[in-house]
Amino acid sequence: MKRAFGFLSIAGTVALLVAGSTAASAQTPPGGTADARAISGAKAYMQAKGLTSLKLNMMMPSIFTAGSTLEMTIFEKETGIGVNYFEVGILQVQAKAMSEAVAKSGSFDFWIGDPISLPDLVEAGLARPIDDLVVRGKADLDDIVPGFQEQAQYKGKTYGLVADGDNFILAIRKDLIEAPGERQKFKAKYGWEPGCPDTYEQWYQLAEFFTRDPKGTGVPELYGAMGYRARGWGWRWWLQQFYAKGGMPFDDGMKPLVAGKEGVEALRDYIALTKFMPKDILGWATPQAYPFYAGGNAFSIMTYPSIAIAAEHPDRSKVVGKNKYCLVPGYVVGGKLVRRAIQGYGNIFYVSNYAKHPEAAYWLSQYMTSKEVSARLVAGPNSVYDPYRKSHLTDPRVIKARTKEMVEIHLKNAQVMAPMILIQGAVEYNDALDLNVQEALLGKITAEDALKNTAAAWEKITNQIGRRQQIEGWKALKAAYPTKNVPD
Amino acid sequence: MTGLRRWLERERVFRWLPFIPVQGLFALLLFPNFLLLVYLSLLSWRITRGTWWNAAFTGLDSFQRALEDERFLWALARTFGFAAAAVPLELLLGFGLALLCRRHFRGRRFYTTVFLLPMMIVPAVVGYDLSMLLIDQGPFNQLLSLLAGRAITVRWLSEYTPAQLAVIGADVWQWTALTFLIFTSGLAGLPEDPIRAARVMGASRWQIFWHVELPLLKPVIAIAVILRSMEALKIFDYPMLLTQAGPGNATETVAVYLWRVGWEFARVSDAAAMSLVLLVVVAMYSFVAIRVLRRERRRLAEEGVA
Amino acid sequence: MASIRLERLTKVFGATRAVDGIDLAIPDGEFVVLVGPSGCGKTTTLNMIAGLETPTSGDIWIGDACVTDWEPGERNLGMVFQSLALFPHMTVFDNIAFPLRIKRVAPEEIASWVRTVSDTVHVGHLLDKRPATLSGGEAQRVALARTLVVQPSVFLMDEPLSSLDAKLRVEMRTELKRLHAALRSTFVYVTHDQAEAMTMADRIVVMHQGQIQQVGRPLEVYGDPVNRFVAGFFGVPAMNFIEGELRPEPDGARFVTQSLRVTLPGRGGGSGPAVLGVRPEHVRFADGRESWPATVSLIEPLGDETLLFLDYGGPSSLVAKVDVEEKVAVGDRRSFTFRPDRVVLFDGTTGGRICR
Amino acid sequence: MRRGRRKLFPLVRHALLLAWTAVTLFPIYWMVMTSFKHAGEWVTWPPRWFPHEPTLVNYVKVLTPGTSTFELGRQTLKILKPIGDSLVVSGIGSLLAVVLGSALAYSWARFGTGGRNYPYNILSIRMVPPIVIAVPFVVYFVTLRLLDTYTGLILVYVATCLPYVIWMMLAFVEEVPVELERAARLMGVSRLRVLRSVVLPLTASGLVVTFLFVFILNWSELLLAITLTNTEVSTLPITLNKFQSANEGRDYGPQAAIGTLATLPVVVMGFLIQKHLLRGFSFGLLRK
Repeated sequence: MKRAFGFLSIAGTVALLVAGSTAASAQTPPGGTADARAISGAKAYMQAKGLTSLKLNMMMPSIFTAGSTLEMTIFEKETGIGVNYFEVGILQVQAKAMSEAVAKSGSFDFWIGDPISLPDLVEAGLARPIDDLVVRGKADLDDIVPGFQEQAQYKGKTYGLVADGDNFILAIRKDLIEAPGERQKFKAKYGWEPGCPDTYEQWYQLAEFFTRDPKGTGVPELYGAMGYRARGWGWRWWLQQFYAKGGMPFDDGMKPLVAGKEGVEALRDYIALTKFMPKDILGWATPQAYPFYAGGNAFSIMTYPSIAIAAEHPDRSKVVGKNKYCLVPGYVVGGKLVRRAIQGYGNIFYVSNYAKHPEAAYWLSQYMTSKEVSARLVAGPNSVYDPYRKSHLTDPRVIKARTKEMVEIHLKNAQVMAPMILIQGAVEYNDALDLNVQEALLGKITAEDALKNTAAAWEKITNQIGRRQQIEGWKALKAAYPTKNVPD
Repeated sequence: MTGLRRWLERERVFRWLPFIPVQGLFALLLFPNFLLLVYLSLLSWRITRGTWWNAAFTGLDSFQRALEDERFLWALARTFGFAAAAVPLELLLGFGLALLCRRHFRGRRFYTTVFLLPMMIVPAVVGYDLSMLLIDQGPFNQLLSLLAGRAITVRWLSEYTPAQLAVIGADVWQWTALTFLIFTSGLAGLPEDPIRAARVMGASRWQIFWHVELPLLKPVIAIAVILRSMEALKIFDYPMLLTQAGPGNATETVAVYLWRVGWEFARVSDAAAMSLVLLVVVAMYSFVAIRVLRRERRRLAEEGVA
Repeated sequence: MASIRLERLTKVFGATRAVDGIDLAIPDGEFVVLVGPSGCGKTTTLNMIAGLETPTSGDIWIGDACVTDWEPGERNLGMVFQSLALFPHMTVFDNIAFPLRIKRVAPEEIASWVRTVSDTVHVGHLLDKRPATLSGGEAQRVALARTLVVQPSVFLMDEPLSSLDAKLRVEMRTELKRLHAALRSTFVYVTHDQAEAMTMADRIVVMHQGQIQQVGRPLEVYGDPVNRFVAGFFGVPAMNFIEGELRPEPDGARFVTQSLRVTLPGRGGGSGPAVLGVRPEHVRFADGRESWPATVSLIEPLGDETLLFLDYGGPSSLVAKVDVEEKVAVGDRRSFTFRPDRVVLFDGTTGGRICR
Repeated sequence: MRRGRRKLFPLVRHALLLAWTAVTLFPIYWMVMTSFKHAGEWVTWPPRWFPHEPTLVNYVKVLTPGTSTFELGRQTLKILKPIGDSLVVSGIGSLLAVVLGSALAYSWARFGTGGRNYPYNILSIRMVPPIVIAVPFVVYFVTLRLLDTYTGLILVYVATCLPYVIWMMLAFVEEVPVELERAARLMGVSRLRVLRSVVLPLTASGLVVTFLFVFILNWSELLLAITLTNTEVSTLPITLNKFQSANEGRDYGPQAAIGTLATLPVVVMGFLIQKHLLRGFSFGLLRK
């Protein structure tokens, strides 16, 4: 049980970097596919170190464990490199990683984390650049749908391998729309054929129409809409709507733009839609929302693509085959429809700078995110990994688990996918936004005030981190915003 | 061996021996920590900016930021608010229950056993146990509806005030057990004769309670107030588990906010400064509380043998 | 002013009958002492009179009222506790004033009452002190004052003097006696100290195992005990008990052991195992028809009298109390006899008195 | 009038006490019941007060290492290691705290060591909210190589519990008549022997009560544990903390099973020493 270097950690870091650069010059391990290369790379590593078995330490949000451990066991059988993981709550990855950045203890070699924490963890010195290893192992990054891999880049370097293609998708109940009489009634009321909504207004109308409360108890039998409104989650849903309005979070001088007209309108719509959602939605995220939708209690849900796993699950779902997966809706801006999806979460395999076996950790990461293994993970019944490779689109296992329609729509949405605010201090920016959006949702403050408060908080954060630095980061991020308004 | 024993027997050695490890623990574990805290607070270091031992000295900047941070001040006020709501309730309930269970009667053992249970449950368990009970279509609302005779669908975890009540309720539910315990012990330990004397003099139950028992219990009440309020000011688990400090910032206690500033926002110096502000506020409170306790205890020593 | 009557009073704690159906009538103004070894039920009886304990069965009458179900405060009693039970958090003044405040007496009146009463028991100069700073005797007086201040018709005292040193205790005895003489209220006083009972009581109630053994004036109880327990309880040193056999004689009876034969003229009675009781002061040296030889084995001078331990051949020594003038030395062989009219006999099995 | 009151009061008393019994038992009841329910019964409207088909499946799940339990089949629970770690850390930590703290309380009560205000100063240590020291603790612990070690967490728990131990034990020590010790000393018994054969037996129940209370505190502690541990040590509250309501809150059955298991040892201990508990918490603050 060796511990960190403490004050000597700088020396350690230097040593690791030196080791890293020599590794980069080493040869690409044999193998025709990325997973095969990962395995042979790992074997070579073990041989070079004279080890027969090795346990890597890993930090993992607990909801990922069951979906990942099976593949990890296979890798261990092949290479002798196993994983000793410890779980943390999904929103505590950042805190634990930060604490390790301070401690530099090497208590874990790698971890699964979201892209939001990437800039901070790079600046804090925890995330290790892996370009050298990516080159050496020939990771199959070329297959990744554009927009996803960018999440793992920061200031021109690669810091992780993307394992999860999160952006939002809208699922609605096909069977209800097609039920006899409903179409006519709907059309008579709103003037259009019910189906996938193109705009948020149309989604609102669908939600309003399909909210069914025949007894008038205030507890509908069917809720018209679902989206996340819980603390820590809800801001993403607003941000997507804001992007669809044509909004941008900052101008080129990092002045916040959220408090403008687009922001306020988006927030009002966001709040308005909430009335068709379950009462407790302010406390719900995936674990509550998925079963609720899969139980047939809601007409529509805007969420992560893995909703399909829950909704199409043969045993647990009451709505198998009854779902229609839609492109994210948009707004008509300047006479043209703008659809925007958002990278709602996303998960990345990171390697720690203080790892005892960074290379071994990398090989395992490459294995897990390779074409073949990622398809297995994405298709797995326990998985929360969402498709992010072009090859997933045609993989029969993925299609079986998620339906072809869903996978296609998902990757189409990716064409209009905008990033979250992935600059230094992202967690704090998001938290300020989240807090104020929720206060507005609760009716504590007006939409205008909520966004003004957000803007003020953001200014403060920017100033504290350093405006010039932030402008740089923001410029780099801006390039990741989509130019397309509607997917092909 | 005998030499060691003889050495141990010397009064000076014997009496100071336990102090060495204890003071050592404080001096080596807590004190450097405190110094480090002070040092960090005088920097403007964040985890994303170099290493702390290279960070520049910026004097009281962090303190200024802390005192200008409305969210921090609100969290502080909210925490005191929670304590101010929860602690008196716990004291009153605990005292009332202890009074009711004071004399022997059939079933007393059952009641006391039950009343002590909440204290023995891990607060994290209480947190999610309640999160299960308090969902809007959950058993708690059902129970309320049954009692009220009409449908009650309070969103305990997703509305502002109800969420605050839920956090306070969790604290009260769990820690009334401790106040009950303290007061039961206190009542059991009261001297019998002065109370009997008052009864013979014709004092009513209420008069005995007010003029005799309560003054005698004053030191016990003081320690109950101190123990409970200092724990209540640390509330962290319930909001973390019940509401994620939400909705909005309805249940963001100072502990939760400091956790966020330090570990999620990486602003360690700010967190350190806020910690020191918190420490000062708590210290002012404890100074007063401990003075009261000390006075009571000293008086006790003087009057103890009546 | 009130008399007290206990009727078939019983108190059961779990399996033990602490007070076992006692009847007792205490006339108004009497100083009654309940006495007995610890655990005899005397304190329980007192507590029941006070109302601090609810009887399991039986009734308590104070004056003309059956007070069994009354609250203690409704009984118009004063009680002094063994621990004195002064309120430690109140000053002496507040302690004495407390019962008046309970009765909602006007503050000016309280002040004057407290002053009067505290002067009566000489604690007027202590009014500002707290109980913990008082000496034993002072605390005692304060406790008394606090009881006096409401002028109760009945005073209950639960071993109030037991925490005092020997000299003070004797002084306070006299003082209490004087107080009783002045007040003429009914006093019920509990003690395990026979000397207190003897010196203070108008009548003594001897209790044992929850039952009353004997009720009577001090000298009656001392001189004419109804059973072996009462006989043995009173007197220092205790009465000599000699086990033997009673045989009927034509003119009375004869008590026989291995070494003694005591004729008891004029006493009838049966025969069988018996115990002869004789107090040390009724053993005397004499040569005569009914005397027996003994060796002096130990001498304890008391100052005014001398105790002698006489080995006469029985299982234990006989204690005799003799005049200091008597010249004896350890090892002396002397003859002794009993004052025949003072000898008492108890049944060997029941311990009850036989043939008075 | 008293007979009337005598009849009425017990009724009122039982009514009030039963009301609080209901309040107390309701969440516990629900947790225990949920732990025996199948997934379909965890959340229903109206809620199910009894499991229709009681099942042990939740317990099997949480006690079998590496089984997937999340309702969506996502989560793996490791419960045995946290239980073990919690037992080790809380057990040893509480024991050390009790040994040190009671020795110190004795020394203060008998010799006044440390000065008049010592217990008060030490009480103020408990007042420091753990979050205040959490951040520097990480920095400091890593230099001491104590981060993520049993020793580190135990030391922290000893330090944070000492104030409670000292205050509770002061009361018990002061109840031991000093004459007893003097008598023993006069008989030529050594100080250590006096401790062992006079003080220890007379304060035994106090030691047990103090230990239990401190054990409960340590068994429950979350913030410091989560800050100061990673892979090597993982206490029960850390495991439980993963069930934050919005994030993974719906795994009710296994959560309830863990909750029940986490509660059981403490409740059993508490039950065994209940009599002592009910007398041991007046902190010596009563006049005799």
